[in-house]
Amino acid sequence: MLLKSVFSGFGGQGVLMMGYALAVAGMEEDKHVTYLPAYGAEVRGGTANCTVVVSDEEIASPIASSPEFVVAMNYPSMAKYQNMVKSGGIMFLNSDLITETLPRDDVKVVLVPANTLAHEMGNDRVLNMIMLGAMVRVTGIVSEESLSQAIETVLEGKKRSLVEINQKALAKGAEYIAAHN
Amino acid sequence: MKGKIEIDQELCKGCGLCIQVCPKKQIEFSDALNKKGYYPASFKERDRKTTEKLECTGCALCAIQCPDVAIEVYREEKEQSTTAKKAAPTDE
Amino acid sequence: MSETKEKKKDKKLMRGSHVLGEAAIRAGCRAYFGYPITPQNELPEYMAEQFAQMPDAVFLQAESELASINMVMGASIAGARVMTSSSSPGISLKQEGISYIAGMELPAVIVNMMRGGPGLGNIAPAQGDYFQATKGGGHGDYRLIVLAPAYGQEIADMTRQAFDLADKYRNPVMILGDGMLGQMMEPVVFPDPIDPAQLPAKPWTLTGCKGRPSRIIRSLWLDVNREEELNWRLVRKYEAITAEVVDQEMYLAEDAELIIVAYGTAARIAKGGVQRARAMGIKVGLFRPKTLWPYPSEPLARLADQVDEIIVFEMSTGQMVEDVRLAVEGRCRVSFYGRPGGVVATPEEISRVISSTHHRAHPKKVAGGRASGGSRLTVVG
Amino acid sequence: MKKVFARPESLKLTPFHYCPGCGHSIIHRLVSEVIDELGIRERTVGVPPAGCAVLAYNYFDVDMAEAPHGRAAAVATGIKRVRPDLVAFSYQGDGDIAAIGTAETIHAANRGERITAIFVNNAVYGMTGGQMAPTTISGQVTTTTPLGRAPLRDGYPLDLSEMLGIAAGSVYIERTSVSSPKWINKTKKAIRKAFMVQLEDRGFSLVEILSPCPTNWKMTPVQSIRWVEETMMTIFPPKVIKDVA
Repeated sequence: MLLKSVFSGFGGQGVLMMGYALAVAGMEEDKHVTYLPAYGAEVRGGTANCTVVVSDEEIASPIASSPEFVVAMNYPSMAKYQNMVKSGGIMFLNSDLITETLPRDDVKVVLVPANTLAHEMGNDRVLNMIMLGAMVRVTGIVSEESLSQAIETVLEGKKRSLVEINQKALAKGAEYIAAHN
Repeated sequence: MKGKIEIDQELCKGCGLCIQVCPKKQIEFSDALNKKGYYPASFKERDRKTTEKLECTGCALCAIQCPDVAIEVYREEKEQSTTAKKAAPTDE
Repeated sequence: MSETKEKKKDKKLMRGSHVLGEAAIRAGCRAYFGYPITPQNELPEYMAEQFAQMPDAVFLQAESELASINMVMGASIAGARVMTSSSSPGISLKQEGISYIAGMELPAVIVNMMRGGPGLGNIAPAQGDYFQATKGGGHGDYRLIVLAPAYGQEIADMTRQAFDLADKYRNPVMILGDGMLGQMMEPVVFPDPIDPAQLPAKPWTLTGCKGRPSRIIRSLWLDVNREEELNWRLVRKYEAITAEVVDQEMYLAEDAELIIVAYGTAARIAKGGVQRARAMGIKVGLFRPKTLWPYPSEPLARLADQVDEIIVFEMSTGQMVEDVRLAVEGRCRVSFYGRPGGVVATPEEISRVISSTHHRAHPKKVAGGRASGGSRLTVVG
Repeated sequence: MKKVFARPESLKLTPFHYCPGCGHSIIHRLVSEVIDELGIRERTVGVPPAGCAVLAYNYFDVDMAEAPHGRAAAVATGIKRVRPDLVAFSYQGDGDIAAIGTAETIHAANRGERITAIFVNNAVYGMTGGQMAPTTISGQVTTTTPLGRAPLRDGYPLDLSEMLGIAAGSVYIERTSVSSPKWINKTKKAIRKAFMVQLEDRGFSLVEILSPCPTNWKMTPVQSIRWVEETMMTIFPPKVIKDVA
């Protein structure tokens, strides 16, 4: 098994954290992982994206020119990656910000209203973990237990107080999938 | 005689600065070339013409100015020991 | 069970530049001098943060790359395990000092996270500094030991190796990477830390002449015979390094009819391309030099006897390809595929290059695609 | 009779390669005497420049490390930072410290590096054969200013010591001369003080020393020391430029 995922959105949506958490979870399961953030001026401003590869074997290229999974948190991200997703792959769209339909029928689409769900939880910032929880529930790249545990590593140190709300957000995303798909 | 100097004839490059600064005019260029080809400075204890004995005070101005550290200075001991550091009377 | 858990704890997901910094500290590096330049700033930032907790360690942000490499020189003269890092334009500025460090036979570790160029270029991953790194780079007749990691774990291992080699041979060692290796996170297990106090004494350092004659560390030899002697002595040292240090990875090479040669980031992309081409039934393997100087010419020459053609893939317009040709000495065809300027090729692209090359060599066996446009594919007989 | 003036211990018995009347070797002796008197010979590391004093390591009997042209302050910084117990001094000419090495010098001073710079100002590039230096005075003829330095074309002589005095990290900066026994004794005191500033861990110290270059000035040694006093000192007046108590 070698699965490549791209996470994309605009700065502040926590896109890099999504990828990082997935990579940590993969590592905790003793899988081979690479986490490759896009690097450049755009990291500090507009769009942000990262690529995560999780594999049972050594990973050759950390680059995904045709990823199995793409998570798009806004429309420009969907537009950027919609033609790259592997045929038979899945695109996860933040349906609060994306109303457009995907012009492909060989790719499965999973809609998650991440902003709305985060708002319901009383913390607008956890939309990323809601989306990640949904994505992992659908794909099973890692176990939800590992993912939840990974949050403790990701938020080590100063951000410890945020562990619980982020773990709850993961669960909320997973529950949303269970209820709607 | 209160003092004397010794000029290393091979270290000296004959720049003449010691001759310039000696208050007693007791240093002159040698007539003989050294191995490097310079006419080194030499210490004269007597005036050439009058053969009168000259009085080096061991003031060390020549050695202080010498760019080649070619001069050693000796002085008669009077009171306590003097060090090279205190050798120069013009020192402020 | 508890053992595996302990092991898991040792494994860390870290970005390459932090891996390099941590590995340097564990290698006993206690002095870092640098000047900011993207894409390697995470390394000096890591050193600054860690050294802030270590009273015996020195981090100094210098006023320029020129100053920082000369501070490295001073620290090495005084006996420290010392490192500096920069990216392409900054490394150019350091070349003066690097030449002196090589001439004075001082150990030092220099990291170059290459970017697209020439000139200011861009901060994307590229490999345009191969010549500069492996052919001397600065003035005079010298070589750096050049290590080219491609994996996070290798960054950790090679950084340790870099400090050991630098001390062993009293020679500067360059770690050649790029922004992708620096930014990418992979799980890493670090070697145990070395206590710098336990490192073997260096009997040549300048530490004050207490109880011994005073020493001079210099590179100036106005006597031409002594300078020639020094140059030949360096050559003998370089020959010893060549015999002992050369290293490479061979992947699916045993039965290969075609070999792709690539290093660093390019090698990982090439490996992905090899895997795809293998799935198409093409007997292709990867040869990845881990040391760029000394270059693994002999093992490559042996492979050349076995294969029909060698493809060299670089993120440049063709630099290492010259060393490949020198190593191969006409035993087989050598072709080149390059993506310079910070363009990162994809494994798909490389598999297309492999299959079209294979098609040319074996027109009846497999029908292949074509190399993508825009890049240069040259063939040398 | 007692020997009252002899070669200091920190100065090897190697004949100097400098020209007759050159100020460098006087300054070598003064630095060596100070090192002896402070008892720091066995923990001193010197960093000479490129230029006439590039071979200074053949004369000082202390550990000596070469530096590329202009970079002595950076090399000395590296040494001192990793071995603060050592005494690090740079020995630099005007071209080395005030042209190619200006950045390294100003920033070492501004960081308050605990190093001591001996800055030999002879208003000319000596070893390369008498070209214009950053401290060449206006009107002075050199091989690259055959009609004399013209400030509007060639720039003005640079007051590096004054610039360094502005830097917050510099503690002690003095300009002296070796043009007479009186000035030589003053210079030695200044060098001693500059080393003391380092030993007291206070910051950057520098002594600028006006020094004759009879060969490139095309003068006799006696004329050259007069030129220092009558001409150079009007442009570069000897004084304590900075002395932080």
